[in-house]
Amino acid sequence: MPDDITILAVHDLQLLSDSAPISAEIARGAVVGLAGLDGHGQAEFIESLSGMRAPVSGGVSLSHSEGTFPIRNYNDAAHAGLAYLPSDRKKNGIFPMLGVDDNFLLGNVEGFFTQGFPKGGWLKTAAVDASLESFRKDLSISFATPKTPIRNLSGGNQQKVLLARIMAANPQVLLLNDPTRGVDIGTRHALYAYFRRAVDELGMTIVLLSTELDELVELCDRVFVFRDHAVFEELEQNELTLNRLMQSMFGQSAPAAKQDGKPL
Amino acid sequence: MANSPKSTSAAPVLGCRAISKRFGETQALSGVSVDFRAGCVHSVLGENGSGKSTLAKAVCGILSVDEGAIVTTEGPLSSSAQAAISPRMMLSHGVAIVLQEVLVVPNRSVADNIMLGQEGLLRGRLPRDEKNDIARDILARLTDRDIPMDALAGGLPLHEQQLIVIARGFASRPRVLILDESTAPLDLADRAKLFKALKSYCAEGGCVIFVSHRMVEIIELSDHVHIMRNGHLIAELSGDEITPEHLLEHLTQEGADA
Amino acid sequence: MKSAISSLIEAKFALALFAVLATLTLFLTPGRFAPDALGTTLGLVAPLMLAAIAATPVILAGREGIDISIGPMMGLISVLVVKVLILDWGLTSPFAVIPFALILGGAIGALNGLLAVVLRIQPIVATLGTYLALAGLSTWILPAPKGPVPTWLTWLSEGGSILPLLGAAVIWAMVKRSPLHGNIMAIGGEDRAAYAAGMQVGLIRTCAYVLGGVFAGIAALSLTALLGSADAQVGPNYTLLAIAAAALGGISLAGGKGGMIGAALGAIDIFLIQNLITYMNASPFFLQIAYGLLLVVAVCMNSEVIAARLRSGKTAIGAL
Amino acid sequence: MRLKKNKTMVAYLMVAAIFICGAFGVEGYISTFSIRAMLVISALLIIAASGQTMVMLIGGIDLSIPFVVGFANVAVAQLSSEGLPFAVAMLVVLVMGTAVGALNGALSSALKVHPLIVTLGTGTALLGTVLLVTKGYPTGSAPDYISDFVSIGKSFGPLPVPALVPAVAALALLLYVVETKSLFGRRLFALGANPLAAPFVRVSPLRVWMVAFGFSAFSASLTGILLLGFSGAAFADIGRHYMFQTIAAAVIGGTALSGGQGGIAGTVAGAIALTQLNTILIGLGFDQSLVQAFLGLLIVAVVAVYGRQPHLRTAI
Repeated sequence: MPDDITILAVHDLQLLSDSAPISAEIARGAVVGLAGLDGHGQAEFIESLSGMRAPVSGGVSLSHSEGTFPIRNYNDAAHAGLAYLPSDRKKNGIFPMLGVDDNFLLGNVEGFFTQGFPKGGWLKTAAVDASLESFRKDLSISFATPKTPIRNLSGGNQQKVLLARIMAANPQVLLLNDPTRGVDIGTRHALYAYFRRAVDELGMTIVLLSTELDELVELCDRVFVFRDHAVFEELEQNELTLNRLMQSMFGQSAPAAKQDGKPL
Repeated sequence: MANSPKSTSAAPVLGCRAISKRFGETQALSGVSVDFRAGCVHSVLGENGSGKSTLAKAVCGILSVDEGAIVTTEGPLSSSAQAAISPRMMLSHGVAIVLQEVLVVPNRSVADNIMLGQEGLLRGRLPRDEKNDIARDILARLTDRDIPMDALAGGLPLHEQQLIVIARGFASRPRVLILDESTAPLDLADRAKLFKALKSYCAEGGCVIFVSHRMVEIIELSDHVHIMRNGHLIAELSGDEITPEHLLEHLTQEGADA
Repeated sequence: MKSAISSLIEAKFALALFAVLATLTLFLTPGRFAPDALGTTLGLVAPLMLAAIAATPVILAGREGIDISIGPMMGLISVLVVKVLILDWGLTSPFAVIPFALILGGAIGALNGLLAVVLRIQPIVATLGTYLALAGLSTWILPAPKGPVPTWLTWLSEGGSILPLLGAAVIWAMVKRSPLHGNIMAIGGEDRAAYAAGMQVGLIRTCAYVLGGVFAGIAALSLTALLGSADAQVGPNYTLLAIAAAALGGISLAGGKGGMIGAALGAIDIFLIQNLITYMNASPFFLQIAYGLLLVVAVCMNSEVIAARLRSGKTAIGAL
Repeated sequence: MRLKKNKTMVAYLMVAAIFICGAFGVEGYISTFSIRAMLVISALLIIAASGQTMVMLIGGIDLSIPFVVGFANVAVAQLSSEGLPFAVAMLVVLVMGTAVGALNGALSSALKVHPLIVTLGTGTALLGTVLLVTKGYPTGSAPDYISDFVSIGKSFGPLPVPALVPAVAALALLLYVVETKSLFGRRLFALGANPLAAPFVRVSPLRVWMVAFGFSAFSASLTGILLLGFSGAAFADIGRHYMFQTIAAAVIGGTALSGGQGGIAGTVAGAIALTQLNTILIGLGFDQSLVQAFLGLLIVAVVAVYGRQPHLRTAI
């Protein structure tokens, strides 16, 4: 369940020069969904959160026990404790001819490579193998050996490796861009359970963009529905149904539903 | 929603006999047999990764199958034909595909993109005006938008590129038109107009294979729905059976088994 | 006509450079453009123009297509024309020599196409292999330069120097009137779309190699005319110059963008620089520097990244 | 299938097979002198080709190598003849070469222009500059320690080869460890395997391209300097054969031009195989030009066996 401490704050973020600014506060331990018809700005929004895209104006900052970090670019985001899973696995995710281990280990440079000037930058093979093995069990990833090229794995297993990659750095906030696209239903439910555990047991916060509406209804505490590159409506858990989401995506808001004004 | 129970008596124009296809460790298709009939919209529904796109690519000649046979109006393709299968060969059997990815040739005009592949190799170049006229006519069936025929396709917004790509599918006057997840970038007006065009194409005897995971669209459009999971064809619904409840039932029921 | 104008606009950098260089040349060495010297001037630049034109179709056809064997191909054709056809067989008539050169060029082009398209060897590796093979073969056949060549052939580098260029222009015009040009540009721009639309992508790409070979055949004749003999060592130098001229002329190595006029203009630019530097009595090494820097500047000016940045005024992706 | 999986192993088997052919087919092939000469020639090629390999691993190509080799050869001779201590001259040349290489990487990566054209342009300009300065008549030669380091007749401790050979072996081993066990190496392969995915694991393409092309020019400069010790007098065109030989060594060793596959281990075998073939063919009395033609066909044949590109249909 979300705390009342804000971990991720969005300040007057504008996705296009003529779109309405977006401000939001995301509480620690929350699962926040992003919905919208394709091309309405939710993809640009999650990319802006990750630092991969520079917004037209406004910004994002992450606050936790170690301080408040403005997110100006992808490196900032990674250092502050954000992890981003891109949507197109084949295009932006896997390194097809490289082994599962190589696809995994760049997710945690600080942990898997020696640090410091004279002897920095060398691979700690044992640490990688141990960590990969524990993720293999945790996520029940199936591959022959860590050296198996990732392109030989099924789509679901590839996605699990990519998830393990971003989890390896033990981030504070997971930004998941359509994480179950091209994944079979069994794996999909395993991933849902894993996301829940990341929140409940590891205390992570999740921002989840999804084109599968059932997924948003099942997982999220709150959903931002995007229209015209701005947040059209925020739906709380108690009003989150397939129908309501669909209506909102097509631009029909339900004013009555907004009356409770429950604080986050 | 007019699902007149279109006959299963119409002649099949394309089919598969127990086709299988494997990629590495993934069995993308296993033993799929299906007939596609003239005058009907056949939808292929399934989760992502269920094998719908592989099926589409197999019947349009992009992929060769490991086992089984593709059947055209002239009977099953011979094994040598199957080994050398290509989109060009399937086009000669009247099968055209609109791919999932919106692929335009960026530095060619809209008309060139719509008429892609309609000219010969060395002979048969269409004069520009004639080409523009034909392309404009095809596009007008799909949309009310006025897209200039001489504009470079790469500079247009994605939904207009998508319309161009769909128009390209119609340009060869195919007997079978496959649409693989081709409606995503379209807005509601374009989508409605496209569906109307698809229905009138079927009324003239064409066959549409509509691959999608959008249930609403499938219910609106289909005469037959083929449901896929993990490379298997698990159910086939026709006419009045095509309701959200039925579809969901098949999708989820089999999901529990898998 | 309209397409010629749009080709010129595509080659904007080469065109601007041409304007500057031509003005300078007119002031400093007006003799180059004097009517009675024009034939000889054209004869000097024609081999490079034709080599650049020969390099173009394969680049246009995309998928990292490039034919680096163009130079040695010119060399081998020249060697075979002089050594075998003219000296050994005594066939000196243009009606024997010209078809021989063109057919030979087309055949070597087809071989490159076979390696790159049918065997699917990366074009740069495949044509690197044929580069070495053709260059080695030429030197083996003709270790030292040999002549003479018939007078009609030497005339092609003097009074008749426009003829090889006209020949290439006629062939290209025929290609443009046929669907082949559109086909090459289409597969160069997006071959996956073309393949799914039933186009014979492999065959069209092979045609581009054959076409490049035919142009290399004309280039070889022009080169033989200029040298007045066959020299196995000269040909290979043309490869890099030809690719440079094409890049200067706005032909993207990504494929599907550019045209013959740009390539020819790029070649003329290189020649004019050469001419000016010679006129200024500067060291030939200065030419080498100017040519290298120009190439880098030209390819950067034609960069899509800069064009996009100029259009939008800012970058979309946050840099690392 | 097996063959495809272990191209490096195939390359070493090829080296062994060629050696056996040579031993039986060419008189004097297994003489100490012949083997020493082949080792030295291979070692020089390995240095130059190691840079080409790194560049090819990220999907690039470096055509400036022959020019940079020539530049380093002439510049180091000229600088030392003008009174600069040779070690300082060497340092200056290596730094200049590396800087030009880094510029190649930066321009190609930042402006997304093909490195083929960029490296060709900068290479030509660099060599032109040094020739302009020396007016085409470079003076100077290498000090004895450089000549001794590379000369075929010298030995290194108990080894009957000059110090160059063990030094190159050590360099290759170091590069192998860097490629497989370092952060930079992993980033190199990731970027080559999928440049669009690399930024998402915080690989900066610009930086990697600058380092790889910088290293390529560094190794070419080093080759140029060592060649001065080998040949005695400076010569701008000395690197001419390295344009294609570096690519050929990497390709025969199993490094794909498309990036992400291969590495220095294969290139070492490729370079030795090339050198052996050259020696055998010349030993059999073939003309140098025919040897060149044969090597061209060999490259095509090797790549046709295990380096073919996937069919277009797999990209859809």
